[in-house]
Amino acid sequence: MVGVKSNIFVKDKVAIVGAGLTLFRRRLLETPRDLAWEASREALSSAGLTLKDIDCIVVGSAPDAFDGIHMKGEYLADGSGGFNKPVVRVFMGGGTGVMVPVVAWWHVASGLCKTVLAVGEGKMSHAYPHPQGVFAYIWDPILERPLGPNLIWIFALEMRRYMHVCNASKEDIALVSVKNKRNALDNPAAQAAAKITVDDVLKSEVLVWPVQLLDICPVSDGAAALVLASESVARRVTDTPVWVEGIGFTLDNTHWYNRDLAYPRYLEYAARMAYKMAGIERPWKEIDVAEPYDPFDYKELHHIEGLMLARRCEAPKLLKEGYFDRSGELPTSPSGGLLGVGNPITAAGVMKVAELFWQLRYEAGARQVKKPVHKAVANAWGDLMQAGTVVVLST
Amino acid sequence: MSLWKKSRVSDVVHVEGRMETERYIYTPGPVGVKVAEALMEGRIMGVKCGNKLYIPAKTYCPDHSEGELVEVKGPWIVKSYTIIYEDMYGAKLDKPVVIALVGTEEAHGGLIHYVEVEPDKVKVGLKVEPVFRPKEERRGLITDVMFFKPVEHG
Amino acid sequence: MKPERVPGRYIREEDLRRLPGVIEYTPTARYSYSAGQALSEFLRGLKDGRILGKLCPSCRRVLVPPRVYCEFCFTPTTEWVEVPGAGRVETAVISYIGVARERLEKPEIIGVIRLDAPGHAENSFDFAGLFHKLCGVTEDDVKSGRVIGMRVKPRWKPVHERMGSILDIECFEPLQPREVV
Amino acid sequence: MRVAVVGVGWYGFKTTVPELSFREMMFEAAVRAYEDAGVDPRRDVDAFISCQEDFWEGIAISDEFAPEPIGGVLRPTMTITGDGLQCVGQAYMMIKSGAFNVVAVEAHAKPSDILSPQEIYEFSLDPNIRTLKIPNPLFQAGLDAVAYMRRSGASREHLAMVAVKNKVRGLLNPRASHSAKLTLDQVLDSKPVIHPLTRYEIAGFTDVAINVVLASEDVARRLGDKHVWVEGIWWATEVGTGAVEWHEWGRMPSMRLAALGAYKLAGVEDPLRQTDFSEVEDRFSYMELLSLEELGLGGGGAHRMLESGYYNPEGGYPVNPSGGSLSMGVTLEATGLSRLLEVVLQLRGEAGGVQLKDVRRAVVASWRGPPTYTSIVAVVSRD
Repeated sequence: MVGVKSNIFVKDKVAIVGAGLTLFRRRLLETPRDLAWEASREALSSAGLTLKDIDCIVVGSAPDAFDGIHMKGEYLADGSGGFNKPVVRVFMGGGTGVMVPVVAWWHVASGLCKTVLAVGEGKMSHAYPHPQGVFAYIWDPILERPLGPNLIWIFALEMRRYMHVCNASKEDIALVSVKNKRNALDNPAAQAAAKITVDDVLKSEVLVWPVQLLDICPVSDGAAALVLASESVARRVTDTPVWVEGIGFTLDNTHWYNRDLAYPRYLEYAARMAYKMAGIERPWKEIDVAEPYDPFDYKELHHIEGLMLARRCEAPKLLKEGYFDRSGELPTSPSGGLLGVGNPITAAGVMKVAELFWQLRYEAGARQVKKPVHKAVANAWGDLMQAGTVVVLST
Repeated sequence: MSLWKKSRVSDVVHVEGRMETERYIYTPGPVGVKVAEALMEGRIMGVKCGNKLYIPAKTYCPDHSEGELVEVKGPWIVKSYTIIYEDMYGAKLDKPVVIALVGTEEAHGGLIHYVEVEPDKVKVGLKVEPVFRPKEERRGLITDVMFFKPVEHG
Repeated sequence: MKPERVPGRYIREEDLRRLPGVIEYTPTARYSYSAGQALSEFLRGLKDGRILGKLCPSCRRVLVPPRVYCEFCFTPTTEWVEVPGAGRVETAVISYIGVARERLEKPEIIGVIRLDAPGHAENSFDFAGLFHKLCGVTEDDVKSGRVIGMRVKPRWKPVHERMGSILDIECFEPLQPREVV
Repeated sequence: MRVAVVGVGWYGFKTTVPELSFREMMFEAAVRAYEDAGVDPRRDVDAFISCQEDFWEGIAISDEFAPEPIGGVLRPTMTITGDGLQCVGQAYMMIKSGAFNVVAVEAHAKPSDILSPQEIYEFSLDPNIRTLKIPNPLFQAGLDAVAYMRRSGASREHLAMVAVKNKVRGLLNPRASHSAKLTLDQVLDSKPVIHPLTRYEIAGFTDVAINVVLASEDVARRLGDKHVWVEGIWWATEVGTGAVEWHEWGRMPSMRLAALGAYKLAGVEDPLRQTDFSEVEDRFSYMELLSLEELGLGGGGAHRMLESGYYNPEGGYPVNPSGGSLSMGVTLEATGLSRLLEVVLQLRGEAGGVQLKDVRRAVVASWRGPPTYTSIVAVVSRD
């Protein structure tokens, strides 16, 4: 592997020109590096490119304790195309998926890379007896772990607070799960697509009240990839580039029990950064389609509000009116989201951006939203309910 | 910079903990299954990428194309080696072990494995051969080869 | 319709066991976490039955749990302040599962407690608080929302059982004794 | 637009820092760096990056702990799981994109909190290789060292000379906790740990937090005249850890590629003539020589140059005048920042006992260590 030259270029505008997914399932035969490779191949071939055309690699994966390998970015590097190429791995817990295209953005916008392969991978099925056991280690080792917390605790605490402050009922929230699992019926990668009712959600196993089994996305293996390119390359390889118009990211403080959980402040800050860059002043009017991060059903509502697509506490009401349906005014999670497609953590966030890419190019087939679409936003969320990552796309 | 710091050892606390799950079960991947099946039959696989052979077989080639799985029959040689005397904690091993990259003259890469040879006898270019476990003990892992040993000169 | 192809081979748990080349691995990852200046003192306080916070000289909030800096003002915190321990429940839930998703015999109630200490001077969003178990409240209190805003105080372990740990507080319980169903 | 290092700060550089948690160490380093730069993190810094890995921290999403101690709360803050120099590379790109003016980069290491470092290193190996239960997970260093020696003709003595040069030099550096008065015979007479490396040729571990503030040219000039330019920085991964067997043994292509990128950005064609000194990877003795070759600093053979004294502090091209990692210790993901810190102090004339005379431009090179094949190279200069 001698004599490979490095490619460094000048400043440019940034587009997404290709996207690919693997199947999302609870246990795939593929190794994590196999999955990264499969998704990369799909993304490259959809852009009509090969690995030779790629200058730089951005990998996302979170966290190492799931796949069961320390320095997982190094492990995934070549599956993501990193043979003799610059590779970085970005890591913001669950927020990583959307941070992957954010980091890829400045690889291109800086002028230093013309093309970037951006890959998200997650293999949750390796850990036994149950992947949730690994989540025990996301907590503060001194003040929180001794309480024996289950991962779902914090999310339930947040959901309960949101319900209280916004006067939202379990029924209101369950509608998100119904919508997203229904949307996922049209997604060939989906793991948890289903036709269910609010009643099914309310009758499912109660895990940590108010969170029940069907309020949560499943545990998944999978990968997703994007190809980003500078304007000149993008115009050469496609007639329909999707531009990355804005990027944003924020971390709130570590001490999640020192702040009001009813509102995702971290996301509003990240969204403001991205909207400002994209020149968007009234997101609720200007955004046509959104992929808010939805590992739990209440989280989609929470994030719709944090993205300023609805006023605070207004999302449940709009949801009930069909506002966020595929045929609605502002469709959200037309992919089926994490609730319907599955959650191989980082891969799910990348999948959301891939979905918007297809939506904006009118390539989503049965999933295509009814209204015309020009501008779209996706977010992901992670860490101790503190990470907000946002991208704004347009045609 | 804390405005002032306590400095006696007894002033500060350390809390022991861990970051372990009971165990991990790793799947081999579709290509890995084929490589594992071959191992169980006593065959070591490489992957042909264009006109280059890479050892061991992996799912994809450096250019991300799918390679062609081929059996590597040797002759095997030591391409590089090391001898381990101590672990990372400074504990001396009962007996030093020889770890080598074992490959063939033409192929790129090789297997990382034990070589059963006196430490002062190992050298780059040493001809070796794999010693497999009895068939019933094989599990499709690289440990189905117990070690490599020098080829007896005939 | 995109994506046109979604590669991946689903495999069931039963089939996994029959596959050649499957690797099982038991990890070892042990640590001795340095509590440092702030948390060492805090843990010592708990042993004495006291909840200690640190004062930010700039925004005047008391930080519980304490840190040597105020993360908003990026100022070193100054005095140690003993906070009363009493507070209000900010949010609470009922857990039917344990760490590794096993069903619990007896459900636990967990909450976030907003302590009676000055929060951020400019908003009510940021406050001194702890995350702990709640006792003496019912599942119905949680579901009906009665628990939210309820006044609670720490129930301390007996002195000789305290270790200098967050578990020196057994749980937070209602300030006014309540009838528990 | 040029990018500058406008401030540096550190806390630790001891084999253990028991009095502080890793977060408190991060805060100490951050306060010093912001003071050095003359910036207020809550007002002037546009983004914050932490370079860290979960299993070094013992926390499954350690990114959670990144924002508070460095002033990054409710600001754009992120983690890159890589060597601190990779974070500097990200900051470089962010500033070049025009969307950020000032970016703070943080990396820290508290290996003294890790009770099972060997098992954690083992956990970074591909699961297939783990099944072999090789008794020292750093074995790849031995395989590479033997292959390097065979290819280059370097001997055991050459490797030992690196250890002596760096360990002794570190005696003049207050940040070099692993420095020692050492003779060539002592090294050669000592028992090998991982053939051909003895215990003096494998760097120990050190606790530290390092913070580096980077800024665009405009801001750097407004902040004063202490700035040091990052003329170029680039990184590369040769192969993933799932395919280490395919590595080119005895070489470090990742470092060569990273150097090519950094030199191209900096307009450097002949690094030995166009730069004055370097701080390079030396967590294993052979790595200093191999790095120099891959960086184009090896002349007709790095071991022969070393033998001639060319890389000595008073030689034609000083290498690791700080004492390197062999003296300062491996600081996990802060290792690259340790090298950068020493270069910044040299270029500012603040390197104290290890200060070189009349230095203007330097090469900084770091490798992420076994089992990875990822390297980062930067070219740094002053006006």
